[in-house]
This record gives sequence, C-alpha cells and structure tokens, in this order.
Amino acid sequence: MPSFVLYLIHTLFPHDVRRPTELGADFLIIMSGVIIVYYLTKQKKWRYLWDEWLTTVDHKKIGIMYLIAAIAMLFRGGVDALMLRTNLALPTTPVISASEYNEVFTTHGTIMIFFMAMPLIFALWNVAVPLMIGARDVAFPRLNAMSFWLFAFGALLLNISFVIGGSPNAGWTAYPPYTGVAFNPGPGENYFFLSLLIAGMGTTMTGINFLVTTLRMRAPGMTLMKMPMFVWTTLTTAALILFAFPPLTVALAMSLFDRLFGSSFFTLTHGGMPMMYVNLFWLFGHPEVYIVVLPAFGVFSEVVATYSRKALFGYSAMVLSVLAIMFLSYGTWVHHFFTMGAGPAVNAFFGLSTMLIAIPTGVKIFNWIFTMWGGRIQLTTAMLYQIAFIPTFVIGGATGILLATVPADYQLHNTYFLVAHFHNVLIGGVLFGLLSGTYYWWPKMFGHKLDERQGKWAFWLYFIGFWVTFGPQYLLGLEGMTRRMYTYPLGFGWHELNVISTVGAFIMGAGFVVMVYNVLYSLKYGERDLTGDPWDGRTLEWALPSPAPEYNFARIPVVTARDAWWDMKQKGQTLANSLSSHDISTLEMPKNTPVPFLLGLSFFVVGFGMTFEWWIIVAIGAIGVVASLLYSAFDYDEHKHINADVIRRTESALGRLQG
Amino acid sequence: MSVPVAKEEMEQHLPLEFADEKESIKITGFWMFLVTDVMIFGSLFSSYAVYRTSVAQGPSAYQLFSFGPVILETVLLLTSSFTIGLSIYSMRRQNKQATIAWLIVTLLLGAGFVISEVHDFVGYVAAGATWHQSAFLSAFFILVGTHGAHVTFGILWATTLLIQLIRRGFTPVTTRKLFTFSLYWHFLDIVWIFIFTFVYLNGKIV
Amino acid sequence: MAEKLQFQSEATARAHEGEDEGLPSLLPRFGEEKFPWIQVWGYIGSLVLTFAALILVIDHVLPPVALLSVILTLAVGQAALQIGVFMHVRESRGLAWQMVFLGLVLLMAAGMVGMSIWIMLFKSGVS
Amino acid sequence: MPKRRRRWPYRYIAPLVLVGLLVSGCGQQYVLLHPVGPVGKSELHLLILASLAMGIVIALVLILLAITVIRFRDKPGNRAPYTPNWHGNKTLETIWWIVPVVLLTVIAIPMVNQTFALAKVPKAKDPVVIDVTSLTWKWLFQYPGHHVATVNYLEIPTGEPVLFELTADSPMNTFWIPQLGGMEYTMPNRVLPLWLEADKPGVYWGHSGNYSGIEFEKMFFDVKAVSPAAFNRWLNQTHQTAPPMTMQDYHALLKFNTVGYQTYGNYPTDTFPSVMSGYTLTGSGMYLIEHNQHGLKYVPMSNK
Ligand code: HEA
Ligand code: HEA
Ligand code: CUA
Ligand SMILES: [Cu+2]
Repeated sequence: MPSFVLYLIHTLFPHDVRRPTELGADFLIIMSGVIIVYYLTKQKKWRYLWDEWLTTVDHKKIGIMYLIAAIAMLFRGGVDALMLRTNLALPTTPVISASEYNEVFTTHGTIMIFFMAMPLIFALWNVAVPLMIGARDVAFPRLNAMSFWLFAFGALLLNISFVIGGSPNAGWTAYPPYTGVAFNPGPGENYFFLSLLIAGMGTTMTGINFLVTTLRMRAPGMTLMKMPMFVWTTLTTAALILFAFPPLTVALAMSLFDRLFGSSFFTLTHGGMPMMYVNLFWLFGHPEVYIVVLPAFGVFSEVVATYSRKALFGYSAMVLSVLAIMFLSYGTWVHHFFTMGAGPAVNAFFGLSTMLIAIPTGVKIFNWIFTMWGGRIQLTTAMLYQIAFIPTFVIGGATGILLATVPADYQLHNTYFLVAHFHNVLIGGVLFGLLSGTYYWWPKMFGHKLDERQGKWAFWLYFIGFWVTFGPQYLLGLEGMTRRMYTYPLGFGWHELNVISTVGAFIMGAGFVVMVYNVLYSLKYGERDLTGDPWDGRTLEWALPSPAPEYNFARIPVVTARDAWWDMKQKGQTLANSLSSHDISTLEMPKNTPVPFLLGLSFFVVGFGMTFEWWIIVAIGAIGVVASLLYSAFDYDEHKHINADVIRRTESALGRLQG
Repeated sequence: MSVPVAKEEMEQHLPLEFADEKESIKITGFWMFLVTDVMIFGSLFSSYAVYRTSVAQGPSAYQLFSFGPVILETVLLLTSSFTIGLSIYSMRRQNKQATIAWLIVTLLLGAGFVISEVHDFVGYVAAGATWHQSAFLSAFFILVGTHGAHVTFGILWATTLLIQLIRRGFTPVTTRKLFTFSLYWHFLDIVWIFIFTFVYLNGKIV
Repeated sequence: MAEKLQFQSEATARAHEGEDEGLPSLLPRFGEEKFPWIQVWGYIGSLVLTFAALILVIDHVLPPVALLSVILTLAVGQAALQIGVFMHVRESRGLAWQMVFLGLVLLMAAGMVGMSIWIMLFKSGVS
Repeated sequence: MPKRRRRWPYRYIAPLVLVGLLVSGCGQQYVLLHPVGPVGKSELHLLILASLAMGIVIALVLILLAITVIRFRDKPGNRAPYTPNWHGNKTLETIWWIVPVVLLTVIAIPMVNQTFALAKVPKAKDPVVIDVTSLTWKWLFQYPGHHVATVNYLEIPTGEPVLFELTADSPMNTFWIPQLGGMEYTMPNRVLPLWLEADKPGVYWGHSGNYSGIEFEKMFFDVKAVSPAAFNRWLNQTHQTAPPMTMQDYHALLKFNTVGYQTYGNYPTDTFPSVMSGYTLTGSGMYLIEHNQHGLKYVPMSNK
C-alpha cells in the first residue's frame, strides 16, 4: 500500500514539478477551491448552481459560462505571458528555468488560442446570434450544452497539467518528433493531445450547431442578404470549423498513438515522417487563425455601424469578402513551412495564394472606414477598440505579407518578427474585436453597462502597452532573435529591446486589472439598462429587454430590411408596443438535462486516465461516456412548456404588452 | 401538433422524417456532421497516400494484401447499403415489419463485415505486421481501422434504433433517426469503396 | 397546442413574405415508386463497378498510372451512384445548401489529398 | 451618452516610437539588414521592396482613418455632412479591389522569380558540399569530399557557393546563418538542400530557429569564412592532424547535452544518410531508437 502511494506521488508530482511556482499554484488552486465550496455550501447555492447553470441548455446562460471561462483563461494566459516576458528581460538571471519556460510558452499559446479566443467567440455567438436572427434558441440546444462541457473539461484537463504530472512543453504547434516519448517522456504532451481532442470535439459540434442555426433558424423574411454581418461571419466561421478541425483531430490522434500505442507516424524510426504532422497541423492551423479573426470582423461590422449611426458600407462586398477569405484560407497553409524544402513551385504557389487574402481583407478595412465616413462617430469603449483595431491589424496584416514573400520568410521564419506579426493580428484583431463585442453586448447579457471611463482606461493601457510590447519585437526579429528561447547571450544587442517589450507587457497587465475591476465595479454601480436598447442599436437583439427572457421573443418578428430593428424603429413599429396579448401562445422550450455535463465529465476521466496510462480509469470514464450516450438516445422527454400566462405576465412586467 | 410548413411543401406529402421541422433540421445537422467525417477520412487518406511507400523493414502493400477477404467485405458492405436502402423504402411506405426486417439484415451484414475485417487484422498482426513496423502500416491500420470503428459504432447505434422502432413505431423522431442512420451507413459504404480502390486495389498495382 | 421552438425555414419565410422566389429546382422532392427499382439498379450498378475495377487490376491490362486513374474514376462514379440513389440528396429542405456543401466538401477533401501529396513529394531541391 | 473630449496625440506616439527605433536600427546588430552574401542580399532586397509597398498601404490607411475619425466625430456643431443611409459606392469599392492587386503584383513577380532562383546553385558544377546533422543541442558538420568533421563550428570558402545537405538525428531544428541567408529545416529521414555564399571573410554566427528542447537556445554555432586557399589549407591540415571520429564518438554526440567545438580528421561513413533518390531518403530511418525502461538507447542502423 505505501509503495502504491509513493508511486502515485512520484507520477503525479515528479520532482520537476515540485518547484516553488508549482507548489504555490497548487496552494492557490486548492485554496480557491475550498473557498468556492465553502461559499456555495454556506449560501446553499449548490442546487441553484446545478439547476440554473450546470444543466442548462439556454444559449444565453451557456454564453455567459463561455465568457467567464474565457476571462479566466485570459488571466491564466496573461500571467504566463508576464512570466515569459519577465524572463526575457533578465537574460543573465533567469527567473524561471528552461523547462518551466518551455511549459509556459506552450500553455500560453495553447490557452490563448484554444481556451481564450475560441470560447470568447462562442460566448458572443451564444449571446448574440439567436437573438440577432430572431430565434428562440440555437438549432440544437442540447448539443450546445455538450459542446460547452466538452470544451470546459478539455480546458480543465490542460490546466491541471500545471499542478499534476507536468505540463506540455512542445509549443502550441507540438511538432514531432520532439513530442515523441523518446524525447519527451512523461504525461505533459499526453495532456496536450487529449485536452485538445476533447475540446476539439466540442468545437466541431459548435460549428455544426451554429452553421445549421444560421442556415435554418432565421426569422421569417431574414433572407441571407438581410442577415447582420456578425451572423454572416458566424456562418463562414462555422463552416471553416467543419473543414479545419478534422485534420487537427487526425494529427493529434496520430501523435497520441505514437506516444501511447507504439505506432510509427512521426517517429525518427520506421519511416516516420514528422513533416506530415506539420502538414496536417497547418491544414488546420491556418484556417484556425481566420476562425478566430472572422468573428472579430463580424463584431466590428456591427459596432462600427451602430456607433457611427450609419448603415454598414458596402454590405454585399463585405459578404463577398468573408466568403473569399473563407475559401482562400484553405489554400495557404504551406506558408507556415516554406522552409521545409517542399520546393520552389509549392512555395511560390502558396506565397501567391497567401497574398491573395490581403485583397478581401483590405476591402473590409476600407468599407469599415467608409462606414464611419459621413456618420457621427461616438467614441465609446467598444468603438475605441474598433478604431485602434484598424491600424493595428493593417500593420499586422502587412507584416504577414512580408512573411508571405517567400524568400523574405526564409530569413524571418520563427524569429521575433513572426511573434510580433501574430500578436499584432491576434491582439489587434482578435482580442480587440472580442473585447469590443464584450463591451457592446454586455448590457444584453447582464442588464447593465460596463463603466465607460474605466473601460477607456483599460483600452488605452492595452493599446499603448500593446505597441510598447510588440513594436520592439519586430526589431528583435531583424536582429536575428529566434522564438522560444528562455534566455539568450548578451552580445547580440537583444537586451534593451527585450526590456522595453517587457515593460509593455506589464502595461497590458495593468489594462487587464482595470478591466476586471470594471466588471466588478459595474456589477454594483454600472448604469442599468432598462430600455433593452442602450446604444440605439440596429439589429434584432436590441429589440428585446436586457437580459432577454428565457424564450427570447414572445412572438417571432418578421423581418423586412437589413438592419431590422433600426428599420422597425424608423417605421415606428417596435415590438415593444405592437405585442398584444393574443399574439402570445404557450411555447415549447428545451428542457434542462444533466447529460452534457456528465458526458464532459466522463471524457475528462477518460482523458485523465489516458494521460497517465491508467486503463482502469479510462474504462470507468468510457462507461460514463457510453451511459450518457445511451441515456440520451432513449430520452424522449426533451421539452418543457412555458405557459402563455407566464409569458404574458413576464412581458407586461417588462412593459411590453399592449393594454 | 401544429407545424407551420410552407404551402407547397405541405402539398407534397412530406415523409414523416421531414414533416416535423425540428427533426428535419436535425437531418441538415447530420449532413454537416458528415462533412466533418469526410474531412477526417480525407486527412487519413492523404496520410496513407504519403506513407504508402514508407515501408521501412516491414512488408509492402503488395506483400501484405490478399484479395479474398477484401472482396467478401466489399460485397457484404455493398449489400448492406442496399438493404438499408430497402429499409428506408419500406419506412416511407409505412411498412413497419419490412423496415425492421431489412434493418436487422443490414446489421447482420455489417457484423459480418466487422468480423471479417477483425479476422484480417489479427492475421496481419500474427504475421508480425503490426503498426509499429512502419509508417505505411500505421497509416493503413488507422485508415482502415477508423472505418471499421465507424461501422462498429453504426451497428451499436442501429441496435438502439431497432429497440426504439419496435417500442414506438414510426414517429417523426424514430423515422428521422433511422433516416440519418441510413445516411451514415451509405457514407461508410462510399468510404469503403475508396479504401477498396485506393488501398487494396492500388496496393496490388506494381 | 404549443408553438414549437421556432420553425421558420427559408421556404416558410418566403411564403410569409409572399415573395416566392420560385426556384423549382431547389424545392424538395419526395416520392417513392411502387417497387424499389432504383435501389435494385443501384445495387447492381455498384457491384458491376466494383468487379470491373477488380478485374482490371487482376488482369493488369493498363500501365500502373493509367490503371490507378481508371479505378479511381470508377470509385468516384460509384460514390456518385451511392449519393444519388441511396442518400436522397434531392429531397430535403434547405437542399441548396446541402448540394453546395457536398460539392465544396468533395472539392476540399480532394484538394487536401492532392496538395498534401504534392507538398510531401519534395519535387524540388537545389540543383 | 459617453463623455467627449479625448486627447488625440496618444494615438500617434506608438508609431512614432516605432519609427524612431527603426531609424536608430542601423547598428551592426541588425544582422538581417547587413547580409554578406548573395542569398541574404536578395532576400533583403525583397524584404525592402515588400516593406515599401506595405508602407504605402499602411500610410494610406492611417491617413484615411485619421481624417475620418477627426472629421466625423459626434460632437456638437460638427458641420461635416451626415449621411446615415449612404451604404455603397461602386467606384470607390472598385478602387479598393484593384489597388491591392496592383501592389501585390509588384511584390509577387520578383517574389516568384527569386523563389525559383534561390533553388538553384549558381555557376557551380562542384560546389563545396557540407553535410549538416542537427543533434540534440549541437551541430555536426561533415565535409564528404575530405572526410573532415566539425562540431558546433564550420569553415567555408568565400566567394563561392556552398551546398549544405541538411538532416537531423534529433527533433527538428532549422539551420540558419542570418548574415548569409535564410534558414531551412533539418528533419529526420530527409535530406534537404540549401546553398549559401559569403562575400567576405569573417566570423558569422548561426543558430537553430526551431525549438527542440530545454537547451535549444544553446544551439549557436560559428561560421568562419576564409579565402578559398586558406579553406583548402585548413581542410588538408585538419584531415591530417585531427583525430578521426569513431562510432563511440558519434554515440557520445547523440547524448542529450551540449558540447564545445570539436574537430575530426575523418568519420565513419554511415553517420550521414546516403542520398538515394534526389535528395530524399526513402525507406527506413537512419537510426533506431529503442525506448526501454532503463532510458534511451540509440542503435545505429548499421549495427542491426
Ligand atoms: C488572427 C490571426 C492571424 C491573421 C488574421 C493572420 C493573417 C495573415 N498572416 Fe499570419 N500568423 C498567425 C496569425 C494570423 N495571421 C499566427 C498565430 C502565426 C504563427 C503561428 C506559429 O508559428 O506559432 C502566423 C504566421 C504567419 C506566417 C508564417 C510565418 C512563418 O512561420 O515563417 C505567414 C507567412 O506567410 C503569415 C501571413 C499572414 C498573412 C499574409 C495574413 C493576411 O491575412 C493579412 C491580410 C491583411 C492585410 C494585408 C491588411 C489589410 C489589407 C489592406 C489594407 C489592403 C491593402 C493591402 C495590400 C496591398 C497588401 N502569418
Ligand atoms: C490570442 C492569442 C494571444 C494573446 C492574447 C497573447 C498575449 C500576449 N502574449 Fe503571446 N503568444 C500567443 C498567443 C497570444 N498571446 C501564441 C499562439 C504564442 C506562441 C506560443 C508558442 O510558441 O508555442 C505566443 C507566444 C508569446 C511569446 C513568445 C514566447 C517565445 O517564443 O519564447 C511572447 C513573448 O513576449 C508572448 C507575449 C505575450 C504578451 C506580453 C501578451 C499580452 O497581451 C498579455 C497581456 C497580459 C495580461 C492579460 C495579464 C493579465 C494578468 C495580470 C495583470 C495579473 C497579474 C497578476 C499576477 C502576476 C499574479 N507571447
Ligand atoms: Cu542601415 Cu546600417
Ligand atoms: Cu497562416
């Protein structure tokens, strides 16, 4: 027995994770766990948590859970970033060791892309898309909950790696053969592959769900060309997900099999070809960066029109350009490995195809600017992000074009020039876009605005901090500094620029602190939104009270114009005053279910067991998976009814019923 | 149950599985799922194509494959694709007995396919051709194995359907489920045709 | 009775608006024969195609590359047969999207396989 | 409604800082801007060309954006026209479909030319060939014509192209000498070609661009470019005086560690894969790694 316990301790906490940082994190995590449990028990909130959140299938609540997860992950990824930057500012006295640094940049990249950007997108989709298209829910509410829990447990699996067993350390790209057991023993990379496989399943389901939602659930009259731009980007992004995630799944599974079951896909021996992994990974990875940026483009299209108080400029061109981006982004993946010798013909082809993407993207940029032209621009926080996004993203895109210039990429590949490029587009494009959307839709989610003054402070800290951090990194690239080095020799002139960069990172960190303070402050003191339409919006979600009732629309609106709500307001036919009590009938809504949560949990157990190759635990988890699936196969009790009287009462309490 | 459906569609007496809008949306959703599956198999096929010649010290495709069991498997699967088609045909004609009977036949044929394939694999492994041997074998086993796993899953799925059909008869839900299952099954048949052609037949071309 | 969880399809939307764009080719089609002829012919067709490919390979009548192209063409034909005969592609709502998607998917999948081979060939090198 | 009256100059500070840094960026440490060979130079030329084109784009967008935001702010008494329903203009939209195409063509044509040009070793029937193997946190260089091997440094002649054949007996790395030109991956089971040339004598540094483990950042190496005569002298001398590499030495190099400079006057031939089809190895891997409970054991294929 004691030997078993010792074995357990050695496996779960090998000596290289018994370091002060990890132990501190362990302590913090356990403490916060204890506090949460204590609070829930004291307030008798367990039942509430289970009934209202863990088993919910309401897209609005799922959206909020995604949002909370994303902000937590932004914190985790951000703290990782600060650790990276601190080390790089102190090359002579590294604060964290090489092996810690390697784990930290890996989790930083992985978390930021898969567990911060993706869920933030899904948060906005869930919160806004059904409301914008005049629907009562997404196409498959239960699948939606499953997606969320698969994502959440996938994220949990990656995050516990930090404290149990050791984190992955091969970068977010996880190139073999370094990920093979020969070079990388221990559970770290297993965590990586399994958590991404589990979360990836959830993401694929979300893609299916929102594609069908946008295609089949629109309110009467909302033809494709009357959809808000955000919905268009949802549609195209969802389609991109369907095409992009399968190659990732295959690449991850192959790597995992190499590690656990002795196959020879990417090994040094037996004819394995690591480059095939690289090929499959970027077959996913390149579309992925557009998966994260297209929704941000969608947010900007809504935000810019609303705060310029003017119709979106060049709507058809915008639609055409997102479609073009969607198609083109599948044909460019080789630009991530121009330096793998696939030959001049291949490289030239993919260099050209990459450059082509600049054209539709440019169209969007100019259309946004011309949406503002002739408008009345209100500089709200959301709009500030939009305005800062344009130059930031254009510069990031331009440096992308430099990287796409094949011979130039031979020099710039994997240098800090590249690091600067992708933060420029990821932060300037994705993060700014999603934060803009969060500020924009916050009242719709929570019924109150975020404080504008604090919001602007956070914005300026982010924006200035961003340039201070990543501007110097372009120069570091030209000085030949390559990425993923935990420290560097002094003689290359890299030190000064790194110090500046680190200062910038802390400025951004300050921005994050202000943002979180803003959230907490506004919870209490934020301006309440009683109209449901705080920004004088243009699309249907603003026709509803904030937050929207469970059934969204008491009566489904009929759409006749592109900016449906704006149009209705112009014509004086707002839902608020046209709803009569006869219009309301009893509604059938999806019913809460514990299956998604249990399914996610079961997959988590499988993943955890596989990470340590404990097959009994895997079997237990697998039984859970099968049981959940069987249960839902035979479950015909999917719906509940909301009585018409209940709805009438709700609506008249909101002052939305005639008479 | 009142279902708002466009006039012209009402007149065309929709089959049950499409009659209910919500169930019909699920069929669209299932097509989208098939899209992801096409991409999964696409990735596996491209790996196989690339790894085909990386035989290391292991056997080559030519040495490994023999036609006998493969032809048997192909015929079994093609026939099962036919019988599930008949099952749907019977379902459209509201013939519960025939629907169930054809579904059972389909399941049996599918089971035959899986048994034959597993037998095949066991033979390879016994002869030392494990997927550790070479990248080619890894790619072969993962491609064909993924297909086999899909078929196995399909059999389990259809078994639950069988129970639901017997217990509940034709409802919008059961018919929709059976219809999506048939889509899945035909899809697997198509994948197999490509495996048959690109893996087995191609392996015999020198 | 309860109103269902929002059910308007595009067709419904058109009906509501009274602006039927009338794309008859895109409207769903249903209907079954008295005897499952289509299925039977489909089955026979698939067997014929399979054995044709098999015989071609066993007899090695063509040079390898040509042979591979021919049997792949047969496979594509057979896939089309399965999709057309058995998968009822022509008869669901939102049909236009399914066809668009199907085409797209096959294109993507083929592109992925083709391009990957091209990339991994390393037809290149410094000379 | 939000408060108005924001101070604008902030928006320009960041780009200004950037420009300032760029101007000061002429120091020698900007290795990419100071190439000493034709490959690096042609890559730099493209980089500059593309940067100029991108500079035009960026300037255009920035100016347009600044004018728009300043002119159409929602402040009382703003007399700029307000056209809430203006949602398209064919001429304008055509312009911004076309202008990028033109700019991109300007970059694309030389880009394609250079890509193909760099794939050919110029003027050389017999370039100096150096076989490069990345090992776990060290570099092995072999001169197949002369059976000389070095670790973590190499010597090349100036004024003539050198053909590197790159492979790995380790995770992937990239072989990169910034001042001579761009990088290429080293991969197991694959030999990739790369040619570079140094114009003038000097010591340049090289590094790996692809992360490969905890001591990856130590994978620097030195490149000594000397005159062809000196180079030949060095080769002959080393061949005669330096000790030969044994299989044991090679196995020692396979360990997961870093080492200093090493020089060998000869080496066992099967430490570098023979070139079978073009530059591509087919078939099995070079070395078998066996992973057993006692740790890692490397077995060269020739011993099997
Ligand atoms: C949101 C994410 C995002 C976005 C949108 C982009 C957009 C682009 N990216 Fe980026 N990229 C990444 C995220 C992103 N990238 C990441 C994460 C990596 C590294 C991954 C890793 O290795 O870890 C990467 C790496 C990367 C590489 C690989 C470099 C290397 O590894 O060596 C290349 C090379 O071509 C590239 C190019 C481009 C291009 C051309 C665009 C284009 O889409 C940009 C288009 C936009 C514009 C050009 C600006 C607007 C246009 C106009 C104003 C019109 C006028 C313009 C012209 C005439 C040009 N990117
Ligand atoms: C959306 C994606 C995203 C985002 C938002 C970021 C945000 C940031 N990133 Fe990251 N980054 C990536 C995606 C992203 N990154 C990817 C994909 C990689 C590649 C990984 C790889 O190589 O595999 C990468 C790699 C990467 C590197 C290169 C590491 C290396 O190669 O060695 C660096 C170095 O400077 C860096 C820095 C930063 C900084 C400073 C931020 C800042 O924006 C962060 C802002 C800071 C905060 C939000 C902090 C908030 C927290 C606090 C203020 C709390 C303070 C409290 C305590 C300290 C207890 N990132
Ligand atoms: Cu510019 Cu030196
Ligand atoms: Cu890319």
